[in-house]
Amino acid sequence: MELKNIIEASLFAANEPLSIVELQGVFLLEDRPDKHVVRELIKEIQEDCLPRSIELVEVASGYRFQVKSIYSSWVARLWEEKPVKYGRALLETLAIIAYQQPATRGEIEDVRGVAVSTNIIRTLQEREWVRVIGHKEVPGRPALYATTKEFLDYFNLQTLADLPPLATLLDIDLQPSTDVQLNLGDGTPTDKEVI
Amino acid sequence: MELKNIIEASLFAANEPLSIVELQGVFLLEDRPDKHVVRELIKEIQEDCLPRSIELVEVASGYRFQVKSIYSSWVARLWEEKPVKYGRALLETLAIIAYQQPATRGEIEDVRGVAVSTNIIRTLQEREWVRVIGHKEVPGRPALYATTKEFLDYFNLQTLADLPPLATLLDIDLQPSTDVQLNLGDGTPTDKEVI
Amino acid sequence: MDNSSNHEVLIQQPLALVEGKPYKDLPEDLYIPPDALEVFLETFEGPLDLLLYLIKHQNLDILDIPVLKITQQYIEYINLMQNLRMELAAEYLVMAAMLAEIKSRMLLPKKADDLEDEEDPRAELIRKLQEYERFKRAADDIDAMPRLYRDNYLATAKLVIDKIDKPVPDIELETILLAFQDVLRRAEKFSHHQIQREVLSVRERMSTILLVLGESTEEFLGFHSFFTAKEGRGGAVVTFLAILELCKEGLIEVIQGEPLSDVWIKPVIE
Repeated sequence: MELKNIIEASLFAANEPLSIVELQGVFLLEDRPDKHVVRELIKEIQEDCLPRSIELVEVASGYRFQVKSIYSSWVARLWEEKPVKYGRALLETLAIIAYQQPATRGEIEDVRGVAVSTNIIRTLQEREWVRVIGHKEVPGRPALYATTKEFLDYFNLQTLADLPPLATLLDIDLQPSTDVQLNLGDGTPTDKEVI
Repeated sequence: MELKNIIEASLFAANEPLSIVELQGVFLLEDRPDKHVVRELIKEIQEDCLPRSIELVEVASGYRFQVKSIYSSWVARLWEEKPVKYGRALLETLAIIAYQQPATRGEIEDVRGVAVSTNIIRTLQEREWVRVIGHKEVPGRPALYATTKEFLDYFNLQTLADLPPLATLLDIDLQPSTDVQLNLGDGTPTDKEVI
Repeated sequence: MDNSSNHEVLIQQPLALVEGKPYKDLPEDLYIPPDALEVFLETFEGPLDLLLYLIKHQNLDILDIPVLKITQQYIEYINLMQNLRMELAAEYLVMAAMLAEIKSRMLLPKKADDLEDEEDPRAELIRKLQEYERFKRAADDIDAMPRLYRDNYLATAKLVIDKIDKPVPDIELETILLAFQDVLRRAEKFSHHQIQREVLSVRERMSTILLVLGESTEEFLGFHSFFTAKEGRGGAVVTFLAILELCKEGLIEVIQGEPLSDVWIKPVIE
């Protein structure tokens, strides 16, 4: 029972399919179950799901829980509503990638002085504004991010060179609105920065 | 049965807590269940979970499925990187905001006796644990910080009242100085000579 | 202050009488090897934290702090730090001044008629210490609370449908520029966050080169594959600069068989 629940818990918690080997990996060596055992338990979990809203399916890279397709039309309505607003952190990250590309996450963090959340990078990738174009050959091989053609298209730019150059950007008065001005110089966070 | 499964499926698919109203929203108007019905079904789902690896918990912004914490140590092995550790400065700042909200930066600094770094406030805002809810009507109009629903969600709380109670302040009832006999030894006249 | 001689004086006679008991030994935690001091200071969240440590470590009652003794220890730390020319946060000095003030006020003989309404000079300090301590504890409590992705994990199931019309927010280029301006101004305050003022078209070309290399099945690609004749001399120059930059950052290798022959580019793989 415990074995089965641990496997079930892992499949629910992982955000991606898990292979049999990965499932074995959640156990310490001394009580790691055999492959056959894991496979058997997966079968049991699959049977348990029969009357329920989800199913445990095997895809190319392993097993994952998915919502049974008969329920997808309801569930999809969760996303039909309001778009989320982009936060300050996302905008800044995007700006740094645009100007400093190709840039690693560490480089972005260096400029911003704050850690960059995985969610932000994922959102930018999902929107297809940013993509990984390679890995830097330093320990850890961090991904190198760059902007895409879709990014240029969205903002009606021919090339990145159409963005104002860095040297002049600081001197441009982008928005005369006083309250924006106030909040630029001193780095004091204001409501505007809340995501 | 179908109603219950649709609710269950929605809770599994959403990556965030869902409120009763949001759960009602997945149904078309003509077959939208009553609030009581949704609440009743949630209770049933919670009971269904008893023998399983997961539980349906209520946090500030609604209901969400999570892995029962008894399985956390196994599940944690799915991720190579260790969860972020927050520094004391950040936690103290967060604690002051959580218990004294709305609080200005100056008030936080008063309690801690040191300047609060902009980075800490920024990090708290980016984690969406803290946001600006207004400005104090004193010179400089400092921002007033408060915690968010996301903060409560993250820490598995339904309301601020669920926070562990703050230690009570003891009455200060000072006895006449007890250390009058101190021999300072550094040339300062001792108390004996003075009093 | 000359620390060594000061220590000697302190050690020879009872240091203090704390709640009636003579105190002979120098608290062990007072002397810290100089190289550890920096680490030591970093573990404190400020002067209140340091004071609390001094008080707690000697099992003193926060409501009845022997101000003179604590002041002396505190100032000794400050002196040690200054002797080491450590950069001391101003707050530590402010606290030292405050302690010195309390100390001097306590030493002053009081007039009988002041006694009633004048607050004990320690009261304010004790209030601050208590207030800080309760939030320090609250911070520990918060840290100990079960937390998502550390103690709790979401249980999710994937929704597989062809396409969710997930609405995405519109943003204007100006918003991004503003955000960048903000980062720049912030970064300018720190000299070590120098942002290189490079020509954007070079940056863009750097991305393109890496992208083309990544997607190519060939081991090497010639210099010419990265720009078109249509781009003319400008294209060649930008490509050349981008290649130099990538080379400098160790992202590509440049190989030339013989002088004046074509230049070949390959991505660096460990």
